[in-house]
Amino acid sequence: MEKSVYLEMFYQMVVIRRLEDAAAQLYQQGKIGGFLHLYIGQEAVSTGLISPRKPQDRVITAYRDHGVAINCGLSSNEVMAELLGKATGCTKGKGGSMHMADVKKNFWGGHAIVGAHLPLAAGLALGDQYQGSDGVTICMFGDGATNIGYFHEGVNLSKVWKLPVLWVCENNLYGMGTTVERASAVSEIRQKAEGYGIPNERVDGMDILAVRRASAKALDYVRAGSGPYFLEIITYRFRGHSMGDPERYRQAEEVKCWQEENDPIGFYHKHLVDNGIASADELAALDRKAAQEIAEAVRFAESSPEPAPEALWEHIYTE
Amino acid sequence: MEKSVYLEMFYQMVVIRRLEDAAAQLYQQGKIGGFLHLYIGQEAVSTGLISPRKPQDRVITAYRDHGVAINCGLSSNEVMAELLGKATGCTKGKGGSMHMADVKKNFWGGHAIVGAHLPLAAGLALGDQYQGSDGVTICMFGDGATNIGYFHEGVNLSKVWKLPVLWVCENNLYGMGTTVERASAVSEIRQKAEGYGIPNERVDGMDILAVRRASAKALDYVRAGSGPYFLEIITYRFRGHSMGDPERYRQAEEVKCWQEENDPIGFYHKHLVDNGIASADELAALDRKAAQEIAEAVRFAESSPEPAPEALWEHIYTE
Amino acid sequence: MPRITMREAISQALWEEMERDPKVFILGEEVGVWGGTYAVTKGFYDHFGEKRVKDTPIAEAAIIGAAIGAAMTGQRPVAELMTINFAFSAMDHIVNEAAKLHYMFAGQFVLPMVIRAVGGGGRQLGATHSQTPDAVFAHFPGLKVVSPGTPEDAKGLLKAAIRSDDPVLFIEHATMYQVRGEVPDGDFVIPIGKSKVQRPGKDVTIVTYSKGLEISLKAAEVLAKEGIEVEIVDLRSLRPLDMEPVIESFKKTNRAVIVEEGWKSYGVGSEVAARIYEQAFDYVDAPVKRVAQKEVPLPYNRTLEQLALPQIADVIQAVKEVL
Amino acid sequence: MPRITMREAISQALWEEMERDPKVFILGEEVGVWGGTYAVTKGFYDHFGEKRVKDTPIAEAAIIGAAIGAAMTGQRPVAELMTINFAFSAMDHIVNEAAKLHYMFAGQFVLPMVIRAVGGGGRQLGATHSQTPDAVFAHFPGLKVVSPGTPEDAKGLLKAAIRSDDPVLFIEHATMYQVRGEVPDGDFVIPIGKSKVQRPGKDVTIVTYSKGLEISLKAAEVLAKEGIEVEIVDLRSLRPLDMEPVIESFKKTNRAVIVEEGWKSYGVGSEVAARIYEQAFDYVDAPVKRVAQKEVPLPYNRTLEQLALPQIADVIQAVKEVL
Ligand SMILES: Cc1ncc(C[n+]2csc(CCOP(=O)(O)OP(=O)(O)O)c2C)c(N)n1
Ligand SMILES: Cc1ncc(C[n+]2csc(CCOP(=O)(O)OP(=O)(O)O)c2C)c(N)n1
Ligand SMILES: [Mg+2]
Ligand SMILES: [Mg+2]
Repeated sequence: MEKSVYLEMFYQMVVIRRLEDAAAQLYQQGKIGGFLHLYIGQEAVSTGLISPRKPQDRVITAYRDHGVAINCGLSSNEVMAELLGKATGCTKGKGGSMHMADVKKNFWGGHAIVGAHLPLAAGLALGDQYQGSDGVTICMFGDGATNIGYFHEGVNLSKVWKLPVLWVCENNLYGMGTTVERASAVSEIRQKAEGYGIPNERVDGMDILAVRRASAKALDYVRAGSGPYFLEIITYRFRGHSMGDPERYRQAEEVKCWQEENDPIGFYHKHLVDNGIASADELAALDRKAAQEIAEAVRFAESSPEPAPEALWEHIYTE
Repeated sequence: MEKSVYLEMFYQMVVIRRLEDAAAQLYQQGKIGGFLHLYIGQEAVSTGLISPRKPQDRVITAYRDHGVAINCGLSSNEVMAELLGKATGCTKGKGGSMHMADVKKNFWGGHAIVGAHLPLAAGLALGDQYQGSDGVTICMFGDGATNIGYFHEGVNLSKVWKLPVLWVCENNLYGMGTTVERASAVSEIRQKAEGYGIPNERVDGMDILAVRRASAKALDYVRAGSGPYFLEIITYRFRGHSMGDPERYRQAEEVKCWQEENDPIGFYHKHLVDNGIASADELAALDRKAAQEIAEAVRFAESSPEPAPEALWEHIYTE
Repeated sequence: MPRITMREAISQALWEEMERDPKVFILGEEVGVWGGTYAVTKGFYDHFGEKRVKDTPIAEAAIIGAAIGAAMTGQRPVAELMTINFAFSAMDHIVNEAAKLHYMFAGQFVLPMVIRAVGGGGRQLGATHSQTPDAVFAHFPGLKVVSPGTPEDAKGLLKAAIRSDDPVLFIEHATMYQVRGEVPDGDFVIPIGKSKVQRPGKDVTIVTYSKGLEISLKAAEVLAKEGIEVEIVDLRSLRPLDMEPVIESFKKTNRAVIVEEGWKSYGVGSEVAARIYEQAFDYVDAPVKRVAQKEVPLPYNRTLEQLALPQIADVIQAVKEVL
Repeated sequence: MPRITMREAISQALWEEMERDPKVFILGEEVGVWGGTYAVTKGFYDHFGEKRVKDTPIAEAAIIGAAIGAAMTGQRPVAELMTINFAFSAMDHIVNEAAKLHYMFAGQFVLPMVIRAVGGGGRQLGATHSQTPDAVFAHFPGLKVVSPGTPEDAKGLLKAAIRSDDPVLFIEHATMYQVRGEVPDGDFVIPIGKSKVQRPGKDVTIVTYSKGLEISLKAAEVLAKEGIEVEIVDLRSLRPLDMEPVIESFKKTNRAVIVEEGWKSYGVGSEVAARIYEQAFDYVDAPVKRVAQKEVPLPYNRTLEQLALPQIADVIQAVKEVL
């Protein structure tokens, strides 16, 4: 792999981290409203996953979507502006944190109803299949989402119709305050794929290179017309589910332990330096650049205009 | 097993067969309205399944429920009267063919929305678990029903909460006109249970004794507090999905082949005679008795009163 | 003009649109090999093939969800829900996804899709299979809700729905497939969102749609013999709801009866009545009457079921009461 | 009488009913360990234990389905839907099962269950998470739909709901948990299906409920300073819908404004307006006005969202228009 790819992935991860940190602050200042689901701790998942995709590959995810947006190539300006509900946001202030998208970047949105986007993903893939495209639809969802009926219906359909979908469960061990064990019949989510006869793999989501490898392999498989593939990626959410989570469901030590011993950025940093792929200085420079980018994004977002009142009436229908 | 049990099962099967034949005629005469889903060909499934149940075991099924009603101990009079929408029917003409029930017989109904009764079954079992009863909820559903989200949510919950449910998929190879392969990711439905870590078994549903054995074993397992169990019972529907099915989806020969070579009543008849459990004469006598019972049921139903107009306003609320 | 049935009209619209535009495809339970449980898509599977006539698993959320996704990629899916009662099993996808995605993502996603669903009671199918919950869906902005009452409208409106870039819920009535009417030959489109006077009259305005039109027309004949000339305005679409022809008629008759098959409370009649008062207050000579279904889950027994459903006699009586 | 918040009132009702009747239990997403996403069940898990405070998977159909099944066995489940928007993911179980089983099986099944759901907009949660679709549920006979506007009513009505043998959908408003009001100590029950005059007046009748009550009360204060005395009738329950106090008030004022947070078309106001005209036609001095949400999916941006939601100023203006 080219060095630039290594560095690009590192850069995306630190951009996401800094973006989320800034967002948390803006939320506390009352500048962001609604729910705010941070991606801190999970950066390696979507960064590694999306890194090997081709331009024709679609991405669709749940409400924890800021990082995914960045990985899909949305600018931090338009992501931050969306968080502030500005007209310059990627969905013009209409969608907010949970509903980012950019069709031109083949990012088909964050979706806020748990699991509801899985049937949509099947439909996106159906569109590709119908049109004879070799694009793959990458559909991300949480561990908690695998318990809702939409998961079952979407995944089953994908297998019956041999749809080009890559199903990706981000297993961060909790759906809000509920552990996988308390909500799911099987604690290895991967095992669910067996019930649909879909090939699958469990991956360490704190190791971005492992994620990237698994993703590349899975994308190849699906692109070849072999039908759906299923990845379970183990990760951890370093912050509350959304802002204001009392976090009574887990011990502070557990969180601390992950943060200190299993930080995906720290892990990757060490890997890059230890293997002589990049120097600590280079990486520090990238981090500074990311900090600047996010500072600029905040400035951009804060100084952007509110949507015009008429926007209320736009986009209800196309006509 | 006592001879009386053997004979009782035979008797129930022929009662069901004759009841369904009579119902088909009454439907053609316009005396039964709505949908009418006959159980002909599948008699061994519910007869064998319900035979070993204890009084505290609940039964719940889909709209193909006449046979199940008989097996649960409802009289053919009240079943037939319900088909004719009479006040003497088991649900007083309100429910019709798809909605038979008798709480006193622990029969919790036929349910017409595909799969929707699976979460209800989980709830019935939850009630038993809460109350410390050792009753098992037997929940029957079709192969087609295993593709809807309700299946997933109900089955998953049963495992997470270790509920005393016996899940029973009657795989008659088709959901209306769609083969299992064209609708389900896996053609062995049993495999779906693996996705929930639920012990399971595939059974020949044309062999009533095999069904009975599997049921008894499964009921023991669940009753012991080990959580849910899953049976896939292979069977075949000898008639159309409902009355008026054009049956374009299968060859007449396929149906004929099953009817002639794999009739559950014929199979059982042969077994009873071959093994000296009962004589052909004894069985013929039982069949005659069944014919009389059904003739009487038709008379009863036809001469029963219509519900009073005031019944329209009864049972909307309890108060 | 040929007289064809509602079934033929709907079937023709689908067929012609599929011939015209390769992006159009059909998906749903039993739409293919079986030919549609109401035989609307009979012959389609053989002619258009498996790719364009897709039998689905029994999984309503997946049917609508997949239609949404495919529409987002530029296809024009026509998803069939075997009956509208099963729309509740796809409710989230209809009201939270189909109705909202275009708006929520600031116009980036376009959903040129149709959901066909068969509604209505009167066939002894019992409470879960006999509903007319049209008002429920019409409540949601972002969705268009169409329900024709004549073969001509069925054909022209379904074509419009398929060509619309917005999600359209197209509700057919299970007992009206045999209704016959004149339908122009060949291609024609009737714009969605225009109510229509289906029968001119001067004494009372009947506002109705779908099955209500059928019984209102019959009631009108009886009333005509008694010298009462009702004018019947067919809404045809519940969202957008076009009140103009209703108000115009009402300003002439000053009396209105609203006829719908669904339950009365929070139904179509409530909205239409409220708007008549809002828009023609000074023309009201008598309280607007609503004829609708009795508020009970529909029973199986035929007599009870018919007791609950609105009847021709109910319409006649209501008209006389407002006179 | 102590002044407590809506949250405390609801919490107390649940707690007291659970203490009183061991058949009552709670199930839902995050009701246990987390303590309820709106902190309504905080402390319940520790006190009542896992058996009676059950965290569920994210599976709304299973939550409602399991509640129905448990209720059929004689338990009295209180199922919490984290928000009413997720009720669409359990729609079939709410409207096709809970609302119909008692009727369809001729009274054999009894469903003493409550579905608690949090509704309403105003918190920048976007289109899928901000709905007030109360009228949609109220359309279905067999269901009772309750939505309180004061802490006292919340407590008394929730107790009634839990003790009712019928399925009750109990809708709370997300922005009203901090609203304070006087609530009698100890056990009391307010019967479901009785509207209530929450503020006496003589000039205009405001008919409202839930969040609408809050903004109507504020509007009333402003109007009072200008010498306009509105009478506010709180519906409290949408099904059964008690029009008696509404009509009584209207016969006095001859003018009405209906205030609701949901969309206007096919909403609560439509039904109430239609009934006012039906039941008090001779008393109408001015067209009844409806104040409701603009018919758009609610946007995230705060300014746009507030533009769409009904405001105190809208109520004031509507009152002046009917005068
Ligand atoms: C149908 C539905 N039910 C409930 C919710 C509320 N909710 C939002 S996120 C969430 C937890 C999801 O957990 P998981 O899928 O593991 O994703 P994570 O938040 O861990 O990324 C819940 C219950 C919802 N948005 N949609
Ligand atoms: C949610 C829902 N979708 C569709 C239907 C229509 N429908 C009734 S029975 C049936 C087929 C069910 O097949 P299966 O589960 O295999 O049961 P079988 O009829 O073979 O016994 C369908 C599609 C329904 N009743 N409910
Ligand atoms: Mg999670
Ligand atoms: Mg089947």
